[in-house]
Amino acid sequence: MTKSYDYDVLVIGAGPGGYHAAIRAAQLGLKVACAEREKVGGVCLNVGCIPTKALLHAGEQIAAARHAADFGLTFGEQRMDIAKLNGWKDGIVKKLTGGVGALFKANKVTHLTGQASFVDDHTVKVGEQTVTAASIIIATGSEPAKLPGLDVDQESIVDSTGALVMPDPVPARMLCIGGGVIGFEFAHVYNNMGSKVKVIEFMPNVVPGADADAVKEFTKAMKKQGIEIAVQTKANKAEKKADGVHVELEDVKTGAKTVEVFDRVLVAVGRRPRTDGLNAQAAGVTVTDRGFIPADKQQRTNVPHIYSIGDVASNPMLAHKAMKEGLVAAEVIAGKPAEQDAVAIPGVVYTSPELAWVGLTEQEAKDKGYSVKTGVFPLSASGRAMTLQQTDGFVKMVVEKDTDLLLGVHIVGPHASDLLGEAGLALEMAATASDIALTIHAHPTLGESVLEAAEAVHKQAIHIMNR
Amino acid sequence: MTKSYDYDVLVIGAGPGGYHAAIRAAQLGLKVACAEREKVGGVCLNVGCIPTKALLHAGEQIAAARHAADFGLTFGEQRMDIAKLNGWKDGIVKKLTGGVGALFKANKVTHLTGQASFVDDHTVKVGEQTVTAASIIIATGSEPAKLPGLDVDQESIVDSTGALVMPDPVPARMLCIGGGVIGFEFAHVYNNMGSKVKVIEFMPNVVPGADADAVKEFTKAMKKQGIEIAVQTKANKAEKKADGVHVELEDVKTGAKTVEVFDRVLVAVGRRPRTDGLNAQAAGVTVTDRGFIPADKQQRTNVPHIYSIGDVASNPMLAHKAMKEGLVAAEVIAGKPAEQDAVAIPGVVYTSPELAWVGLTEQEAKDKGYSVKTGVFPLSASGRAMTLQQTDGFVKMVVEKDTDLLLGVHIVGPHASDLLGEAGLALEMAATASDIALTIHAHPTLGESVLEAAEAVHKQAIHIMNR
Amino acid sequence: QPVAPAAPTQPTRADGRVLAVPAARQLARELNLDLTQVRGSGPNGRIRVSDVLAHQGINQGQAAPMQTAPAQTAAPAQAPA
Ligand SMILES: Cc1cc2nc3c(=O)[nH]c(=O)nc-3n(C[C@H](O)[C@H](O)[C@H](O)COP(=O)(O)OP(=O)(O)OC[C@H]3O[C@@H](n4cnc5c(N)ncnc54)[C@H](O)[C@@H]3O)c2cc1C
Ligand SMILES: Cc1cc2nc3c(=O)[nH]c(=O)nc-3n(C[C@H](O)[C@H](O)[C@H](O)COP(=O)(O)OP(=O)(O)OC[C@H]3O[C@@H](n4cnc5c(N)ncnc54)[C@H](O)[C@@H]3O)c2cc1C
Repeated sequence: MTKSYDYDVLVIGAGPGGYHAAIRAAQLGLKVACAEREKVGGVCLNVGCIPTKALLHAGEQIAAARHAADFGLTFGEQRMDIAKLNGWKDGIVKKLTGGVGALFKANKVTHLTGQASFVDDHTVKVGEQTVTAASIIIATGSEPAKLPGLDVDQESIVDSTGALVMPDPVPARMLCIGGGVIGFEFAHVYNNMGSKVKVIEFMPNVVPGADADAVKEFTKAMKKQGIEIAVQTKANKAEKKADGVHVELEDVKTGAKTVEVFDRVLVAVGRRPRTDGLNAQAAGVTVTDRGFIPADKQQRTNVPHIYSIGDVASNPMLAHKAMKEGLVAAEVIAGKPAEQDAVAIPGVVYTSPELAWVGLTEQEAKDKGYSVKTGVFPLSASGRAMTLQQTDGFVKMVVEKDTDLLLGVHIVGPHASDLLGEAGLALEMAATASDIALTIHAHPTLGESVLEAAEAVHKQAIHIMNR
Repeated sequence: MTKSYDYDVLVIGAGPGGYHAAIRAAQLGLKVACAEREKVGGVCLNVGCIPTKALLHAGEQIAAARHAADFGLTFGEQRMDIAKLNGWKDGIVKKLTGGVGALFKANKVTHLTGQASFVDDHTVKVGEQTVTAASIIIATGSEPAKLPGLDVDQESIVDSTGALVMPDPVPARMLCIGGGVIGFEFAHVYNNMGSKVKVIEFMPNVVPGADADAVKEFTKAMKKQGIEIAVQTKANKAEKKADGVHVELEDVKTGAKTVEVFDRVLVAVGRRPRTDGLNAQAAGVTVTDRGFIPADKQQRTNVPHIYSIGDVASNPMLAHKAMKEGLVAAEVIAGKPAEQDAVAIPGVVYTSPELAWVGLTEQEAKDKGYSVKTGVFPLSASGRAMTLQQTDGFVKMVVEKDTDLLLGVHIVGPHASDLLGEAGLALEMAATASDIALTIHAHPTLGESVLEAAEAVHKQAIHIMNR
Repeated sequence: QPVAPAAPTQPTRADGRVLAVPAARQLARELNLDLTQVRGSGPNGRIRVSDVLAHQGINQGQAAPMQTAPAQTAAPAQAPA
């Protein structure tokens, strides 16, 4: 790289996209700096993926203790120390973000603290200092979208960041506005902690992007656990009163309005790319109307030595997509022929049961012109699921009719996200349903249900009748 | 098939091997009978895979309740209703065996009750009736091996079947003779139920067949949970006295003998093929000295129209191997080109953490002449493992040096058996470590540790330093 | 049921996807090779690393016995342990 720059690579943002890019670039021998105005780890480690999973686990343990009565294990009075819960969750976050800091040091990535702002296409002001770099990676992520009429105060009306701090006492009545991944994960947490939870969704279906049958099975399980779900419903405004937050809800089809009262309201209506203060135009980098900084398969923006990755680059806004794109950008800068060529990007709702999928939904496959066959295996027929006391759910496989090529896998059930490993690899390897069906899966495992779904595609599952 | 036989196929034994064979043969249009002298489902459903997993789950919930204090969830007095525990476990078994019975009916498999005994190579006496079949599949399974000097009474000295009935009160001191899969699963159950457990193993290493590093990590975790492990130790004899079972233990290296006292002693020193009363010689079928009825890749015995599958055919004695062989035999009989051509047969110890592997250990790969490279990723660096409160363990990948071909995957950790799905498919598809490393794995999942182990093979893992 | 392997065809599909395993895609990029020009030997014309090497006329003897190695690893599973 040219000697005249301070760094070979400057990464803006130390979220999962940014820190992956920085570490990989350093592994490849480049001189790297990473600018971060808040905390390393970004949304994901600090106020996203990790703390939600911690709270979900805690909530599930409460539910598990209740279900233990089925096999004879009962407990006396149960106590939840909310301060300890929040502290435990924060401890995990601290450990992981500390880990990223340590990895920066060990990999000799210079960590610059402060707001990054472009001066020109090779020069960036970070806090008080100005640095230059041959290549620059924009990894500034995203932030919660706002909803007019519902002003987030992080107390009674919260976004996902506020919702991560469990209040004491736990709110008796909780409203989640938005039936996407984040809405349902918090609904599940609060429901297990004892709140009466309602989820509303503007669209006719919750968890957009997931397979319709899977969403149906998932919704059934959530309702069974006591979560109320109202689709085609929107929240118009909220008013804080002594007895709680009065929210005006509107039935989108009929226009009928009602007011309901909640102790906590979560606004989780999506996320938007974050470019505030970045001054991208100084570098000549294109920012779309919706705030994205688009990139090609090598993660290059319209300015060839400036790259964009993660949430700020495109949907879906998922950490593993950001990570992949971070690695691609770093490798491309190092002269490697990397490309974001993923066949499919998995999605997961980490509730219990989990909803997890990778590849095309049945509808998407049909829309793309595929002739499709499917196979479904219900967990109620899985011995392993029975021993885990978790038989709600299924594995559904979407396969191209003539070629047997796997197109998508949709799972509702315990450990569904762990089963995605096989499904994702299968899609990337262009595997057929037969490849999966002919592979021995250990008994008794949940993975056998993936095998059986593949067999079901051929009407040859063993533990169900194939119709 | 020839009209002169009562059935196209007679399957002897309705364990996992037998019932898979019977159902697949029926799916392929054959007229099938299945003879069983005890209960459908065989060892696996009745006294093997399934009831052990039920008890393991129950035990793990006790441990989980204890660990819940870490995040602030505490319980008052805990009560375990042992009768209810045994009943719950039996209920799962009943549901699954009932399911197999129903599948037999629905697939029109005739279920014959009674001891099967060959009359000639096409004729078998089953209980009081005599039936003929064009093809016969022997799936008579295995039974616990005996240990001289330790007479099983299924009360204070038990084999795996006796150990499945949890006594009330739970034994204070428990000895597991045999540090294999079964020995450790019971050790884990009883330890979680409150017993003080000791495991002894004759060989220098426990869990033979597993990777040495993985066994070390696994052993560490078991000891941390309070299980005492003594290798190169054997039990010579036992004497029942008022204060318990007095067992003479011998240090195999020094010959030093000690006597220890236990409330329950489990003999789990292996299993042997089961051919008693089968009268295989009447059909001209070869039975080896050790009692196996060997088969070729199409599961044919020395008598071409008689097949042998599952535990009675060969090691490893595992249900998923029996199932695969059952399907192969049925398909071969139906004229399909099936073959038991598995690259690898997975193995799992369903403790917590689990120990799970598929493919070659590092040592096996070296012994076979492979030039080997490995990658290890510790779960202590996994965010998902932290949120699950289970960071003991790792993923280790064994790869051929020049080709990057995956040879084996060895996992110690939570849900390790679920992660085997990806590992097993990768091996069957002749995947390389790069194939896994380039595949997006959802965040935050345990599957990311599989990805990171693959990256570690290339010294490019992100969340650890690569040395 | 094993699906009969399709005759190796040009793996161009309606949706434009080229069926190739990740490592083969990576190798093709390293060789600056258009994967649609490569004959895949797997089901549906799936391209593996060995197919890319074969297309380049690269001797697969020592460096990349991607197809022979699996056969070697198959052996242990068969032998009763
Ligand atoms: C509640 C919640 C749960 C989630 N759960 C999951 C999940 O389970 N799985 C999953 O895959 N995804 C999940 N996500 C999404 C995931 O967090 C994001 O996709 C991911 O964090 C995006 O990574 P990123 O690197 O693109 O950006 P971010 O994580 O947003 O990081 C961007 C970083 O850049 C910094 N920054 C921004 N602008 C500047 C600037 N001008 N100068 C300096 N620094 C700047 C920010 O401070 C931030 O640290 C969740 C999100 C939320 C909110
Ligand atoms: C405690 C324990 C835990 C285990 N856990 C696991 C595990 O987690 N995973 C795993 O893969 N494996 C496990 N196994 C091993 C697994 O149970 C066996 O590998 C599997 O059951 C073998 O299946 P099979 O069909 O060959 O024989 P079996 O299951 O032994 O079935 C044979 C059947 O044939 C019947 N039979 C025998 N002789 C005759 C005759 N002459 N006439 C009529 N009927 C006859 C028997 O009654 C029996 O029902 C475990 C075993 C034990 C003991």
